[in-house]
Amino acid sequence: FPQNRMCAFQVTSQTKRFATVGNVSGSVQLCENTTCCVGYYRVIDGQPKVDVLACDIVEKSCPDATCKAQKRFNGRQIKCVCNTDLCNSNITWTP
Amino acid sequence: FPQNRMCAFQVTSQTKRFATVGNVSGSVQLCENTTCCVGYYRVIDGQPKVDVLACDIVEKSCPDATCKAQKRFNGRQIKCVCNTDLCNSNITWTP
Amino acid sequence: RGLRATRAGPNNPEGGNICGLRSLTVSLTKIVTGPNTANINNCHGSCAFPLPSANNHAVLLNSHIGSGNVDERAPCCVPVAYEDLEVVDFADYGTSITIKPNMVAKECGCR
Amino acid sequence: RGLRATRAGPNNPEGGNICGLRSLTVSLTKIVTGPNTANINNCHGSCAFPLPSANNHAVLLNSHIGSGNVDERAPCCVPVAYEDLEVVDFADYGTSITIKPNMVAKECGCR
Repeated sequence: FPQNRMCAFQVTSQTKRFATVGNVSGSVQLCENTTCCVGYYRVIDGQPKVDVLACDIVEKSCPDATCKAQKRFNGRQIKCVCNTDLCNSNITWTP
Repeated sequence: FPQNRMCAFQVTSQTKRFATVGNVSGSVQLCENTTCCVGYYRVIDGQPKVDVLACDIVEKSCPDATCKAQKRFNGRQIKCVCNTDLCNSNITWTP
Repeated sequence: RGLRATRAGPNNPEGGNICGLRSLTVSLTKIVTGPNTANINNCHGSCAFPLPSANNHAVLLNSHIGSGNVDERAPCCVPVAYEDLEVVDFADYGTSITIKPNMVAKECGCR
Repeated sequence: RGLRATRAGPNNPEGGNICGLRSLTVSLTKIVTGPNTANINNCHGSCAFPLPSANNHAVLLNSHIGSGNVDERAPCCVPVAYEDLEVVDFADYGTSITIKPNMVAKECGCR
């Protein structure tokens, strides 16, 4: 039978909602209803700083196996979405 | 000072709301907020039967001094609206 | 919180033509006993940017159409809040007095 | 109680063109972090008699226009019920997850 997706896990106080969509064990989350992992980062002084690593809630679609950066809000935020176990541990990013 | 309008008063159990818009004394009502009297009749076997005689609530406009019949619902109901004391005691009606 | 949408204001020169409430008196004699007429108002005016009283769906729709998707139905200026009207009516048992809901437009918006 | 208005039904041959919900996927990348796109739906179709999902104001308005007052704004097919959408957003303190209200059209009507 198909195993559940495993994603790297880390949240902020504003994004605790991500902890509710899969069992969390340390820095790993086992997803209940998605095959997508996500990463959301703030960009501070040109460097990405992790806000969220978790199972996906809102993205719904994740065609890529690795986590490729998509810039948002004029580059002040980046996100990535991917579809393999722990794929959100590393973000593919070009400043 | 201007006196309140006096209207003939009679209601059915479905139209008790008319009793709330002016003091009722027997078959006469003293209107609180209107200068219009109204009459609403059912037409049964060609004869008008009074449902309501009272101070006006919904009509708002009453250009005539006497209560002239206006047919409604294919002549099964008639109404009249007028602007003098007790003018709704008599309806001017042509079958 | 709503999406960003600049509102028409005193400094908006197009304020005269944007979506808003206008008086409209209609005859009620075919549907109720009284009153004979009522002012039910109507909404008129443009729903181009900046959208007055738009909600998130209308802002997204307007932006989508602005990106060249001109076949979509554009936001339309319609009533978004109503008042009831007390009327005299006629039922099997004779004359009645009732409250008809959503009879009078009270506020307009782009939807 | 509503005013009398015949509804479109299985026996109404114009049922294919009357006001109703249609799927519409739009890009959200300019306004939120995620999702990139969403199906927000849109309302399309005729609001001629018989008016689908009309309220008392729209029935009166349609009747008034039908009596020859063609300068009035006619009833328009618009969303009358919405669903919210959960999105990821960006605030001063960083990433947030929020519920945006009235993002997805759920039901259409003539207004």
